[in-house]
Amino acid sequence: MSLLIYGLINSVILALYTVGFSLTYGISGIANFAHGALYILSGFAAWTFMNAAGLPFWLSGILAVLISAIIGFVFYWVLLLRLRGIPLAELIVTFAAGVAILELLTWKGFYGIRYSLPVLVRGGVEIFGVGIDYQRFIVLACGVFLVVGLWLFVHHTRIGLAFRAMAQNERTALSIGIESDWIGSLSLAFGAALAAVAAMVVLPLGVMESTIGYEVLIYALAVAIVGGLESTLGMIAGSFLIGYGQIAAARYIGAKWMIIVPLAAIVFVLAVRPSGLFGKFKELEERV
Amino acid sequence: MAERDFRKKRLDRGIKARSDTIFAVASTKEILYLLAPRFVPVAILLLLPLFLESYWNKVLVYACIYGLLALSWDFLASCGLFSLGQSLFFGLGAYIAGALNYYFHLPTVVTIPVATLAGGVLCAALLSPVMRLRGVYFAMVTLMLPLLLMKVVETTGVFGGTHGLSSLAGFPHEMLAIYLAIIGFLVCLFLFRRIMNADYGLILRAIRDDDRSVMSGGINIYWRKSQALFIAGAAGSFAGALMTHHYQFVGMSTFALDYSILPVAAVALGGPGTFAGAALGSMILVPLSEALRALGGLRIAIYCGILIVSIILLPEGFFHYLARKYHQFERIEKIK
Amino acid sequence: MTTSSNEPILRVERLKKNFGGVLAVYDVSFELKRGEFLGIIGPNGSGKTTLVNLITGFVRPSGGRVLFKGKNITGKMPYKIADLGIARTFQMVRLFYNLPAYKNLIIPLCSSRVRRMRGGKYGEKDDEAVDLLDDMGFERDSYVPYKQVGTLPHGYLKRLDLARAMALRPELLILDELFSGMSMSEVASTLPLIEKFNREGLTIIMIEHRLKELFRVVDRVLVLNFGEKIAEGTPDEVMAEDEVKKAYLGIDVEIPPDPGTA
Amino acid sequence: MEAAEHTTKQPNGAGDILLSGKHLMVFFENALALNDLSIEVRRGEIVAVLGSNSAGKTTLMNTISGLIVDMKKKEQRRGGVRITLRGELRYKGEEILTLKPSERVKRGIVLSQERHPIFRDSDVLENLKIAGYLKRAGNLKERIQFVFELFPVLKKLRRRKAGLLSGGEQQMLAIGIALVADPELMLMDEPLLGLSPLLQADLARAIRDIRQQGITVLVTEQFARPLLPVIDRGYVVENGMLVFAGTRDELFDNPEVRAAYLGM
Amino acid sequence: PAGAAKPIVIGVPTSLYTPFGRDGLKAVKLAVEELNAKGGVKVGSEKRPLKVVVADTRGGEPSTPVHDALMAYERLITKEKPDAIVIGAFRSEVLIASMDLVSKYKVPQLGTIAQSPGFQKKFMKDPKKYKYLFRVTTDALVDATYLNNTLDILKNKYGLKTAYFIYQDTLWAKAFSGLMSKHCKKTGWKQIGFDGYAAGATDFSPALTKAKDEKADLIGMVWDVPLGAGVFAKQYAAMKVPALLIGFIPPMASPMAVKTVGPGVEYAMSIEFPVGASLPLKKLPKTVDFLSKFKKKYGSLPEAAAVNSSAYDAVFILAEAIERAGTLDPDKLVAALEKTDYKGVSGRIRFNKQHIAVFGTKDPNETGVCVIFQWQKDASGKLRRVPVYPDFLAEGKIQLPPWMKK
Ligand SMILES: Nc1ncnc2c1ncn2[C@@H]1O[C@H](COP(=O)(O)OP(=O)(O)OP(=O)(O)O)[C@@H](O)[C@H]1O
Ligand SMILES: Nc1ncnc2c1ncn2[C@@H]1O[C@H](COP(=O)(O)OP(=O)(O)OP(=O)(O)O)[C@@H](O)[C@H]1O
Ligand SMILES: [Mg+2]
Ligand SMILES: [Mg+2]
Repeated sequence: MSLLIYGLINSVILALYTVGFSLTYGISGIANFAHGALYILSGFAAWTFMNAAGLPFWLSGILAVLISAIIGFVFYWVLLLRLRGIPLAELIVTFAAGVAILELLTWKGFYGIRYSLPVLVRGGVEIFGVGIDYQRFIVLACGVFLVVGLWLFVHHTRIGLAFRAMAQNERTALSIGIESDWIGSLSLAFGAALAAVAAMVVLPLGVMESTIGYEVLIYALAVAIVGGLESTLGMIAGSFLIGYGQIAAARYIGAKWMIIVPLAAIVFVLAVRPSGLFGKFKELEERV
Repeated sequence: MAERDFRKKRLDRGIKARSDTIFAVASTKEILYLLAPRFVPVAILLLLPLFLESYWNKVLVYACIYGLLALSWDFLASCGLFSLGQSLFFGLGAYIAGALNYYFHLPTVVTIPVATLAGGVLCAALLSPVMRLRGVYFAMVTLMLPLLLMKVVETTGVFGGTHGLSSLAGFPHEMLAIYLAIIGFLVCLFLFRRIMNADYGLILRAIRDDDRSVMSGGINIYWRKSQALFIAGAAGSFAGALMTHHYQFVGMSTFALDYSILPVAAVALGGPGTFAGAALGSMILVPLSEALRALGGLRIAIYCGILIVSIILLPEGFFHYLARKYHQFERIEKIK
Repeated sequence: MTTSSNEPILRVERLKKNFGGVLAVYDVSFELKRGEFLGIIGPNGSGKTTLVNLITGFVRPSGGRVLFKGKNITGKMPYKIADLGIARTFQMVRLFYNLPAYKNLIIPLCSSRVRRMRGGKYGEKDDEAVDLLDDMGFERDSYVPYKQVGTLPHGYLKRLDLARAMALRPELLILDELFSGMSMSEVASTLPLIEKFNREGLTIIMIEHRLKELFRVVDRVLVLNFGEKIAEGTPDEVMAEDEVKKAYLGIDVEIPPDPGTA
Repeated sequence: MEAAEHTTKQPNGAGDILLSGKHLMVFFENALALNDLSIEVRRGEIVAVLGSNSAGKTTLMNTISGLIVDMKKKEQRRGGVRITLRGELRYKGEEILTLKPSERVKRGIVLSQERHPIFRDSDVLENLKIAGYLKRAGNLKERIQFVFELFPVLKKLRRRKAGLLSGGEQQMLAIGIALVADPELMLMDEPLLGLSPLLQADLARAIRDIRQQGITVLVTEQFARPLLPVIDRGYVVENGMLVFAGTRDELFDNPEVRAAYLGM
Repeated sequence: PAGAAKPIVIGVPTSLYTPFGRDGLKAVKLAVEELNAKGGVKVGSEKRPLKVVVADTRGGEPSTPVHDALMAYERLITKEKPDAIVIGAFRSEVLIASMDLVSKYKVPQLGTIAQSPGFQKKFMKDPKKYKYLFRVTTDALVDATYLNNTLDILKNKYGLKTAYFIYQDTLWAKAFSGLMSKHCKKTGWKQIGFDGYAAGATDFSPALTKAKDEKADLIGMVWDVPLGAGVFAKQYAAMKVPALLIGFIPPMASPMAVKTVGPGVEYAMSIEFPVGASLPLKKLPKTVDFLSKFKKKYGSLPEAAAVNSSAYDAVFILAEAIERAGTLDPDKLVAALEKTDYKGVSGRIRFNKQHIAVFGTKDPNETGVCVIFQWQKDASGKLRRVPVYPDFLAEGKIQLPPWMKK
């Protein structure tokens, strides 16, 4: 039973890590390798607001999300504008920006054991004999909300459709009046904001340090790829596969295999289904 | 209104136009024009170790090692395999050399060539199941594979686990290591350029552009890709083996992200597709990183900053920019 | 049709392909004799391209067989099939845009098929490529063979694609809408070329929406509709069938002028 | 040159000048793609631009729709091919040569690009919905309905991923997308490419229907016979230069044009 | 004037990313300041000031390239020409790989962080070559002895029976907790598991559920990277596992634990190795002295409950040896270092044949010592760390949580 429940929670956490990354990628085709850095940056931003400015957590959280979104937005106009369409340069620049952020954080001393965000509600309950804290429920709710919200947003709102258009064919999107740079920068802002939201609910589960940034990036990549890069359904499937895989591996093989599972899953899934579980890329690409 | 009647025009330098058809090379000036950009850097590189102090020579080795990885990246990229896992090649070579030396006490003259070849084969074998992948997907798998191997080493404790293998055989003389690195680097550079300009490379490049179309030309693209993986893998493995013996140590951190990302950064900085760009990029990046070491804590952040700024300013890459300036000039022209 | 003395070069037997629920090709069978010139027509989305993809291995059939020179080639990889001697062009041209035109031909010239046909040796590939282009109407002394493909006009690309297919020295050539996007004069100059190939013994399948030109050259026409073969025969026979008319008609339909403008 | 100045007699029913380009010049680096080209479209007309390969038709369409401005910007950012634009382009009297594409779409200029670039990963219906980006809900449904009436095949395929459609089906969709975007001036770049004869005729009829809805149409083709019955005027472009301009009948009567672009 | 004398350069190549490295550096600077205030160190007849130069070997994760750390090391040695090195590498593999480097350049090194037993092994292979290397801090063997003794007390006096061990999957931590696990097996504990987790693990529910389901009385845990440890600490508190926590978990051992982990730390027990790293002990005035100086200079106690006092001591040991040797010549300095007998914050420090400081459990006047403490509520209800073992340092008794009393 606890396997089921904690597997679910783990999966949702992974989905939360990924949501922002895959949104940005799906829209503007930019693999934002600074995703993990933004995640942890917003955590530290919230910490700073709380501890230096004495704001309550919820307010700090909102501010952190805003800041993250703004950074994402600025990223686009400052870093990526000139590089659109050169994936190599985009990748290196976002990655370098991410590393720079993480290094700056480390340099500022945001590394160690003193940083952590408070949980919203302390305590927990027991369900089916499994103890769960309330924070994990919040994570669960938030994850479901975001994923469903994202899907609805992308498929059923004007901006969402414009996002999808941009992702697929920029030139055609332009010719029906969609502004590529505007949408592109929005996509980064949204992705960054989602990273921050994830940080606000997931980080209170543990302590914070700058290296989490890399961790989150790797997980986000893993999930996105296993699922297929451009599909929400794939993202869910990917996070469940890896999420449950990890917990099950920890339980039945040995805990140290936990980290190997997602990596092995990627390699395996891609070898068998080259565009991820739900990706249609390959099929489209091979249509001659 | 006046300025609207003018536009900038790019033109090839006369000397380029003349020396493009190599048969027409006549004057020493033209020969110089053609050869200088190739020979001057090579000569500098070969003479440099004689003038540098030991620490900077180490840096030079480091630069050549990253250069090799960058070249191997560029080679793969030329046939459409965008890898984010040069550290896979690097680490495999490093471990093969290290293990051969540690467990069987083989000397460096054996371990390095064996590691180079076996590393290449192993890379091709490991990546062959995912060769069908394209673009990001291939990149991601290659990004994950070294991490996976690193975790495997960590978890199972093979090859010394987290501690790695140390006290391996070193080079009898510092200079040997340095020249081995430089020559390996130069050989790769010119060999890769040669390969890519031959018909063999043409097919690889065509695979990048459109593999369906290559298939319809009756070419077995998977076999070609495996060969490319072998070549690139061998170059990377050579770098790894060299590093292992240079530092007399091999550990799981040879699979670290740094060895994957830095070469790509070097290529992005220098400009992809020409190998010269990759080489130039690593010759800029690595010394830069070392020069910044004096800055202490902020080093990596500043380094990233410089990288970002230079890529934004010259998205096409240093090399392409220089080459254009070398071969072309601009002038204002009036529109009739 | 089937004569034991004249073994067909290509035999398609009850070929089927469905993509999920979509029946793209359904139960299509036909035979092709060596040296024959077959046209395939059909409305948009009737499965013509899919049929070509099935034969050339780019798509795996869900049922049926393809026999080439009596050998079963169903589901083989495209490069294997190409190696056996089936060359094709693409509806949306797929060339190498960063290469000079003649370099595009080097790729098939590097294949093992060409080496075999030359008796185990490769020739001077560059020269051979330029020669081939010369035959194709891109003159050796003009700039065209040496220009980057990306900067060439679209009609040229179509012809270049044809040249590339021919470089493989195929026994069966499949042309998928070669003429779409070509100007009148280009069509006029390409058509005799194709006829010449056919006269020289090349078997050709040609998919085309430009019927007038198509009917001038083909021996036989196959009509597809909704993935099914609805007719087969000489152009005149086929065009006489009601079903074909209904599905495909509109050859030279003249629209009455707009009353507003006339 | 003369042809450029030459104003043809107006077919009845044509209104004021909607679009006028004067002395348009486009350089790709040092290559001249449009050379001093002047063109004029009146409200309610169907105008064809005929030209063989690389005559500059697409460049002209991109210039009018503004895509070239975007291309220029992108190339500039990464130091690639330098694009230079010169001349005058007026739409309803307003100078638009340097306007962003999205601004032009807002003003009613919509382009259906050549060789059907559609949104491959979305299904057909979503493609059409996306096209309604600038249209607030309202008559989006109606417009999609109109497209479905025009191309009944699309209605059947509305749940299929656009990237999987056949060449001709994609072409229909590309035109459909432009139609949903509610153009006032619709630019069609080689719309007949890859369509079956039946559909070519249908499309020609459709273009007339479109005009009936008050949309002005500028269409390019290499092979214009299927369109001939519906066009009012035509321009012939070669090597980026205007070589002939005239009404439908004038085009039809010119032996060279007949041979080169009408296949007769 | 002392200012004119050429300073003695102390190199500090370490992982500034880890709290251990950062706090250690602070401790070194504190010691240097103290010595310089007294005019410096006497070399022969001349008093010379000390100077600290730092090289960052970056992260503590096994995935940070060793080569890069070695480059930093080598740059420090060749460019700054330090007369001695203190603190040294954080990661065992870097320490081991750097041993060749250090002996090549003949720089005496007093390592205070990395505790790998690989050090001794490699040292013994060629004691002549590696003689420049010393270690001033404890190692896993000593640490485990402290914990094992505490386990005995818990079993015999408090009746705990079932144990479960979790460790961070690195050699050091595995060896450490392995010693505890072995001890338990020998002394009749029921052991329900011995599980390794990757350093960056983000979910411990499998372990905690297991502990809960199989009714473990005690969870033994060894972990040195803050990340996973923090998640564990919080999850342990949240899941209300009725088992006593003991081991080495930085976020729970840190003075800041109440803030980071929350009230869940109550009853958690941890080792501090050696004494004086962050917990002032009434019975060892030197620790109080060191930590109050530290707090005065830096505003708060060290974050990490380990090895800081060693770094502080190392500087004094070095200074003393220099004065005894009367020269900075490495070989003579090494000879003097070998004869070290210094009473510092962490106890009495002498080196054994393997150049490792001797630690014990008996008497701080004989060897270096460690301490085990528990988070307990004081009279005012504030959570404090109370030393509970060994007896000569204890200020209170071990308390069992109320939910565990049967
Ligand atoms: N990979 C695929 N997945 C799903 N449907 C497909 C796929 N490939 C083709 N189809 C469908 O199969 C049908 C036949 O397509 P095909 O491309 O063969 O048509 P065609 O006859 O070549 O048409 P056109 O003349 O327009 O090129 C179309 O309706 C198309 O949408
Ligand atoms: N992006 C570009 N870079 C360089 N040259 C270009 C570019 N686009 C077009 N050209 C050049 O501009 C000229 C006109 O091309 P354009 O595409 O407008 O012709 P077209 O009439 O549409 O031809 P097609 O029938 O092939 O569609 C050609 O000579 C072409 O080489
Ligand atoms: Mg087709
Ligand atoms: Mg065109």
